[in-house]
Amino acid sequence: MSARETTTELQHVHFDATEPRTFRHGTVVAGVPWKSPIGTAAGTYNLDACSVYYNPAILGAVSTKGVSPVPWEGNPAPRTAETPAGTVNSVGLQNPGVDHYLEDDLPRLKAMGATVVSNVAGHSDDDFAEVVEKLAKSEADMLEINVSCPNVKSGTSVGKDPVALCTLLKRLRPLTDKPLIIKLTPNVDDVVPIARAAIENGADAVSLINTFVGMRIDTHTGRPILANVTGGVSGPAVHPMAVAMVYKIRQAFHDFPIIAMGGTFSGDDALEFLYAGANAVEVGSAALVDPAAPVRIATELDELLDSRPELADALAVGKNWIHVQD
Amino acid sequence: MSARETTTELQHVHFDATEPRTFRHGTVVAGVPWKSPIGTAAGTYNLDACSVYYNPAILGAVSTKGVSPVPWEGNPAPRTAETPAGTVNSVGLQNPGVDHYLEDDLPRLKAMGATVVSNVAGHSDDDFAEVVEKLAKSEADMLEINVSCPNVKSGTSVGKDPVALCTLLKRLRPLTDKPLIIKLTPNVDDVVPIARAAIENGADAVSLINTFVGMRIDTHTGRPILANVTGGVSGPAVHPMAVAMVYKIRQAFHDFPIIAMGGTFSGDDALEFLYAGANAVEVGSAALVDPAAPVRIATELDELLDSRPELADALAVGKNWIHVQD
Amino acid sequence: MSCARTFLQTNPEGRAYLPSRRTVEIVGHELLTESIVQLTVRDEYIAQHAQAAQFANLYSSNSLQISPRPFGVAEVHDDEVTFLFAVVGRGTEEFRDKQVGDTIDILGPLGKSFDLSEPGRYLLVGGGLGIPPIAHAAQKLSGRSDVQATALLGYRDVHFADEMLMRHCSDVRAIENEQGNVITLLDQWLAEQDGDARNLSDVHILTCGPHPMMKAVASWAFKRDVKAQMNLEERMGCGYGTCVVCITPTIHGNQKVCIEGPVFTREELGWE
Amino acid sequence: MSCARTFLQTNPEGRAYLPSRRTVEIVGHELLTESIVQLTVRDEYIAQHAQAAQFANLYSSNSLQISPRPFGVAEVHDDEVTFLFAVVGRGTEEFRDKQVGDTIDILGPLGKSFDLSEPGRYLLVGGGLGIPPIAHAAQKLSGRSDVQATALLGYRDVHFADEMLMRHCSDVRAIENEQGNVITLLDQWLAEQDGDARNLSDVHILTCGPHPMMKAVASWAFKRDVKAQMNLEERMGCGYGTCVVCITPTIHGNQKVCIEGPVFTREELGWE
Ligand SMILES: Cc1cc2nc3c(=O)[nH]c(=O)nc-3n(C[C@H](O)[C@H](O)[C@H](O)COP(=O)(O)OP(=O)(O)OC[C@H]3O[C@@H](n4cnc5c(N)ncnc54)[C@H](O)[C@@H]3O)c2cc1C
Ligand SMILES: Cc1cc2nc3c(=O)[nH]c(=O)nc-3n(C[C@H](O)[C@H](O)[C@H](O)COP(=O)(O)OP(=O)(O)OC[C@H]3O[C@@H](n4cnc5c(N)ncnc54)[C@H](O)[C@@H]3O)c2cc1C
Ligand SMILES: Cc1cc2nc3c(=O)[nH]c(=O)nc-3n(C[C@H](O)[C@H](O)[C@H](O)COP(=O)(O)O)c2cc1C
Ligand SMILES: Cc1cc2nc3c(=O)[nH]c(=O)nc-3n(C[C@H](O)[C@H](O)[C@H](O)COP(=O)(O)O)c2cc1C
Ligand code: FES
Ligand code: FES
Repeated sequence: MSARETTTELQHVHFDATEPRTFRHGTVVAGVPWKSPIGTAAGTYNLDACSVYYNPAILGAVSTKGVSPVPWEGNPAPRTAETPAGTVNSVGLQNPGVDHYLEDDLPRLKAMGATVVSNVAGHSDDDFAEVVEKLAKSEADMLEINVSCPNVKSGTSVGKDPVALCTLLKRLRPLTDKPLIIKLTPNVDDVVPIARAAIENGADAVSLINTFVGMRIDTHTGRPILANVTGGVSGPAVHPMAVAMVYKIRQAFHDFPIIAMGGTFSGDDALEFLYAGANAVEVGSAALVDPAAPVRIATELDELLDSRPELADALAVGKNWIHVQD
Repeated sequence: MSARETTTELQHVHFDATEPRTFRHGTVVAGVPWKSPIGTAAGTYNLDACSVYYNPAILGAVSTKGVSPVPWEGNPAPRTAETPAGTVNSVGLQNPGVDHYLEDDLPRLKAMGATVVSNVAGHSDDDFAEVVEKLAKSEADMLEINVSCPNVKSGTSVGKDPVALCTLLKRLRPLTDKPLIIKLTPNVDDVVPIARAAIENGADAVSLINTFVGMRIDTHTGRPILANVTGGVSGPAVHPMAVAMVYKIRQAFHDFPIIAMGGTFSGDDALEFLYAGANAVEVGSAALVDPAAPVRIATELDELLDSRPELADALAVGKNWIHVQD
Repeated sequence: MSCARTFLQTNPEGRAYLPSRRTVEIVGHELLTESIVQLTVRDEYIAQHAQAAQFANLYSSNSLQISPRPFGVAEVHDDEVTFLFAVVGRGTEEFRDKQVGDTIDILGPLGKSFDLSEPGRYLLVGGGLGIPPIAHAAQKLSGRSDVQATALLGYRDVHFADEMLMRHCSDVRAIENEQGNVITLLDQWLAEQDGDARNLSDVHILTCGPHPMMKAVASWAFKRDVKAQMNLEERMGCGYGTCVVCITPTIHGNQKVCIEGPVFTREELGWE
Repeated sequence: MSCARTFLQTNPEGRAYLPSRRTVEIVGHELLTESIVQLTVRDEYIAQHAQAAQFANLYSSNSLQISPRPFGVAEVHDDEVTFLFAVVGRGTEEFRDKQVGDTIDILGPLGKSFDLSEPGRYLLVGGGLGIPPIAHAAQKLSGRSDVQATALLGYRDVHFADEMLMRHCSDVRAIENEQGNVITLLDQWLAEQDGDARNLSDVHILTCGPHPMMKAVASWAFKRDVKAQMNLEERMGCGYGTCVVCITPTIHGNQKVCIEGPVFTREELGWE
C-alpha cells in the first residue's frame, strides 16, 4: 500500500487534535448550544482514555457511556469481531453505575467545559427512572435514553414498541426538565412510528442509529467469534441505512431535533447526515480506530460548512435541512 | 496499490470461469439437488449478460430476476449509488413479464442444463398468484416469492406481516407442487416470526436477506443520488447482519431449508453462512463487479468443504449445520 | 487468464466466452491537465476487440469501493489501450495517483459500438470527457476511403485531446466555452458546405458529451433530418447487462445503457 | 504530527497529550520463518516512551478492515521500534507483504508495562508469539546491576527470537514443543538453584504466551509463592481504553486488558 492512498482514505494522518481550536459553525439541539455539530457517540468516549488525545470541551457534545442504577459487568469476552467496513460488538453496557458517574466522570467533564449528553441504560422502566431521577439533579446538559441496545436482555424491547415507549416516556418526562433524547434502534420494521411515539410523548429529540444485530463465525472452528454469539454492527457499513432513517424521520417531522450517528468517518459523511435532516452528528466507531477522529471530523465539517452558508445558518439557530421532494 | 494486496482481496483475478468444471460438494434444498451450494441471487443474473462468462449449469442454481404478470418499467435513473463496501440500488423490479420469461429465459436456461429458481414479483396477492400459476406448469425447479423488495410500492408489506404472509401462502400453496421459497426482508423487528409464518403455512424454504433500506446524498448538491431517493443496500457491508438472521432462524427451526445471501464475496463468506445454518448460498453483488464471481466462489467453497467432511456430508443429503449453544 | 483460450471456447448456446474481470498493467500514465489523466494499460483482448464507443470498467483497488468505473476506450495501439478521464471523485482520484508499473482491474470491452458501416461524411461531435469515444471512432474511420471524417470538439478550456484526434483525422475543429460550443461548430461546418454537399443525407453525426449538449446536437440533427448516434452516460451497477441499473427511456421502453447502448440513435431515444 | 509539541501540551486536567494515530515509515522488514515477520518502523515517540510489555496498534491500509491489530513492542533502537508477529489472518498477511519504504499507521505506546521496579531475579517466561514483550523486558533490564535475568522461551519449532533475547540477556534457555515446554524450563531452573537461592522471595516471573501456558506458569508460581506478572491477550476494539471491549475477569471485576492491562499480577487475576 502506498502512501498515496493514505491521503484519500486516512485523513487523520498528521492531524494534530491537541492544538487548541474553536469551530466557526455550531448547532443547537433541543435548546442546547453545541460548539460544533459533531459530538462523540455513547460507548465510544471514555474520559480517561480520550481526554489525553484532545480537549472534549471543543466538541459539540460528549455522549458518555450508558450508565445503569448499579454497576454492570457486561458480556464475556471476546466482545468484538471485525466485519466488512465495520465491527460487531457485544459489550453489553458494562459500566460502573450512575453513582460513580455522578461523582467522577460527569463533574470532571463539566469542569473541563464539555457539553455532556448522559446516556442512560436500563433493563426496565424502573432502571431508567432511577437513573434519570439521579441525573436530573446533576450538571448533565442532556439525557439520552438508550432503548436500543441489542446486547442486553430486553435491550430493544421498548425501542421496538411505540406503546412501551409511550409508557416509559410518561414515566420519565415528569422526572426532569433536562432535554430527553430517545436513542432509536435500526432493527425495526419502520423507524417512523417509533420516532412518532417519542415525539408525541414528551421527548425533546431522537438520536439514531444504534447498532444493527450481526454476528461473525470463525470459519476455522465453525463457531461464533463473540462469546455472546450476536452483537451490534457499527461503522461505515451502516452509514447508508442510517442516512435513510434520518431522512425518513425528517420527512415525517420537519422540526424535531435529530442527532445522527452510524459510520461517520469524515466531515463529508457528517454533511450527508445534515442534508438528510439531522441537527447534529455523533462519531462512534471512527473514534475507536483513531482517538482524534471526532476532532478531525469536526474540523473537516467546519470547512465544508463555510461553503454552505444556508445550511450552516439554519443549524446555528437550531433548524435543520428539509428536502422538498419533487 | 500494489499487486500484492490484489491477491488477498481480489481473488477473481486470473480466474478462468470458462473452464469446464464440476464441483465435488453439492447440496439439496427442499428436495432439489444443487451441484454446488452456490447459486446466483435474483436480480443479479441475466441470461444474455452472464452466460458468455460461464456455463450456468455448473452452479447449484440460478435465481432469475423477479418476474411480474406484465412487464414493469421500474424506477427512473439513476438507480445505483456506491456505499461503503456495498451499493444501494433502486431498480424497482424492471422486468419483461412472466410470459416473456416462459418463452425465452427459462427454456434457454433449462436447455443449458441449469437448475432454475424462478423469482416472482408482485404488487399484490393477485399478482403473485397469477405468476405462480403460470410458472407451476413450467420447467422451473423452484419458485421464490419476493415479498421483500424495498424498491416497489407495497414491496415489503407482506414480508413484514406474518398474517399477510399467511394469507398469501394459503393462496399460493395450492397452485403448485414446486418447492416454494419465501424471500425475507432484513428490515424487520425480528425475522423469526416471519420465517415461522412461512414455515407453518406451506413454504418449502426461506431465502434471505433481501436488501436493507438505505440512501446516499450527493454532498455537492445536497440532493439524494437515487432518483427514487431510497434504495436497497447489498454487498459485503450487510454480511454480518445476514449471518445473524440465518443463525437465528436456524436456532428456531433446526430442519427447515434456508438459502442465504448478502455480501458473499468469497468461499469463506459462503462457508460462514453454512456454519450459521444455511443449506445453500446465493451470490448477488459480487457478480455485479465480476461476472465470474459465482464460479470463483463455488470453486473456493468446494475446496474449503474438502477439509470439512462433516459439514459437506450433511449438505449432500439436504441437512444443515446446527450450533448447539453452550 | 489466457484470452486466446477463452475466446476459443463457446457457451452451450454457441456464443463465444468472454474474459471476465482481470488485472492488467499500467504502461502509460500522464496528467494532461490538472484534472485530466491519460491512462494506458496493456490488455490484448480489449486492444483486439474494442469497437468505437465501446467502454471498459475499471475498478478501485480499495475494497470499500466496489462499483465499476466505466470509461470509453479512446485509442488503441498494438496491445495497449488508452483512456482519458477527468478526476471527479474517489475512484478517479485513486486512478490519477497510480503510476506506470502499477496494476488495475478491468472488464471489457463492453457495450454496443457506433455504427460505422455506412460510407459518407461523419461528423464526430465530442464535448469534454465525451471526447474519448469520439477519438476512438476517428481512429476506426481513419484510412477508410469511403468516408470523410470531421471532428468537432467542445472544451471547457484546455484542449486536452486535439493532439490525439489529429493523429486520426485531418479535419479537427475545436472550440472552448468562451467562444461557443459544438453547435457553433456544426453551424460553421454547415455554412461551408455548398453544391451537392448541402444534401445531408450521407451525413452521420456521432456524438458524446454532456446530456444537454447531446440534446442540442440531436435537435440540430432532427431539424435537418441528419442521422445521429448518441453515446449516453449513466450510473452503472455492473456495466455488462446483468443488473438493469443503467437504464434510459427509449421508444422501446427503458433500455440498458451498458449493453443495449451506450450508443442509441436519435430515433431510438425519441430526441427531437 | 510533531511529537515534541504534542508532548509539551497538557489537557485541562494537566495530563500530557499523547499523539494520536499517525503514519510511519517501515525501515526494517524480514521474514524470520515462513510465517513470522520482524517489522521495524521509525517512530520517535514510541521509541522514547515505550515501557516493557507496552504495545502498539497497527492498522490495515485496507479500509474494509478497520479494527486495530495490537502487537507488543519487542525491541527499540534509537528512534526505531521492532515488532515480531505471526501471520495468522488478513491484517498480518497484509503486513507481511509490506516492504521497507512503505508506510503503516500506528498508535501507541499503549497499556500498562511490566513492573520492573524491584531488584531481584527475573524469570522472563515467553511462549511463541508471547516472546516479543519478554524480549523488550529483557532489553529494559539489561545493564541493571540490581537484577539478574533469565529468559525461558518455549517455541513450537523454529527458535525465531533467541538471537534477539541474547542481545539483552546472558542466560537464555529455549525449548521446543517436542522436548517440553516452559514449565520444563522452570523446573530445570529451580533444580539448579541451591543454598540461599532456593528462597524464591526475590524472584519475579514475567510471562506472556498462550493462555494455557500462562495459566500453567501462574499455577507453578502459586505453588511456590513466587510473584508473577502475566501479559494477557484479548480481542480489542480500540486498544486505548475507550470501548470496554477487551475485558478479562479479575478479582476487581471485569477489567480492560488494553489499559488496565495487558499486565496483571497473578493475584489480580486470581489465578492459582
Ligand atoms: C459508458 C460510459 C463511458 C464513460 N467514459 C468516460 C470517459 O471516457 N472519461 C471520463 O472522464 N469519464 C467517463 N465516464 C464517466 C466516468 O465513469 C465517471 O466520471 C467515473 O465513474 C467517476 O468515478 P469516481 O469514482 O471518480 O466518482 P465517484 O462520484 O466517487 O463515483 C461513485 C460512483 O458513481 C459512479 N459515477 C459517478 N459519476 C458518474 C458518471 N458521470 N457516469 C457514470 N457513473 C458515474 C462511479 O462509477 C462510481 O460507481 C463514462 C461513463 C459511462 C457510463
Ligand atoms: C496486547 C497484545 C499484544 C500482542 N502482541 C503480539 C505480538 O507481539 N506478536 C504477535 O504475533 N501477535 C501479537 N498479538 C496478537 C495479534 O494482535 C493478532 O495475531 C493479530 O491482531 C491478528 O491480526 P490478523 O488481521 O492477521 O488476524 P484476523 O483474524 O484477520 O483479525 C481479525 C480481528 O481479530 C483480531 N484478532 C485476531 N486474533 C487476535 C488475537 N490473538 N489477539 C487479539 N486480537 C486478535 C485482530 O486484531 C483483528 O481486529 C497481540 C495481541 C494483544 C492483544
Ligand atoms: C463499543 C461500542 C459501545 C457502545 N456503547 C453504547 C452505549 O453504551 N449506549 C448507546 O446508546 N450506544 C452505544 N453504542 C452505539 C454507538 O453510540 C452508535 O450509536 C453506533 O456505534 C453507531 O455509530 P458508529 O457507526 O459511528 O459507531 C456503542 C457502540 C460501540 C461500537
Ligand atoms: C441490482 C439488484 C437487483 C436485485 N433484484 C432482485 C429481484 O429482482 N428479486 C429479489 O428477490 N432480489 C433482488 N435483489 C436482491 C438480491 O437477490 C440479494 O438478496 C441481495 O442483493 C443481497 O445479496 P448480495 O449482498 O450478495 O447482493 C437485487 C439486488 C441487486 C443488487
Ligand atoms: S449497469 Fe448493470 S445492466 Fe447496465
Ligand atoms: S480495546 Fe477498547 S477498551 Fe480495551
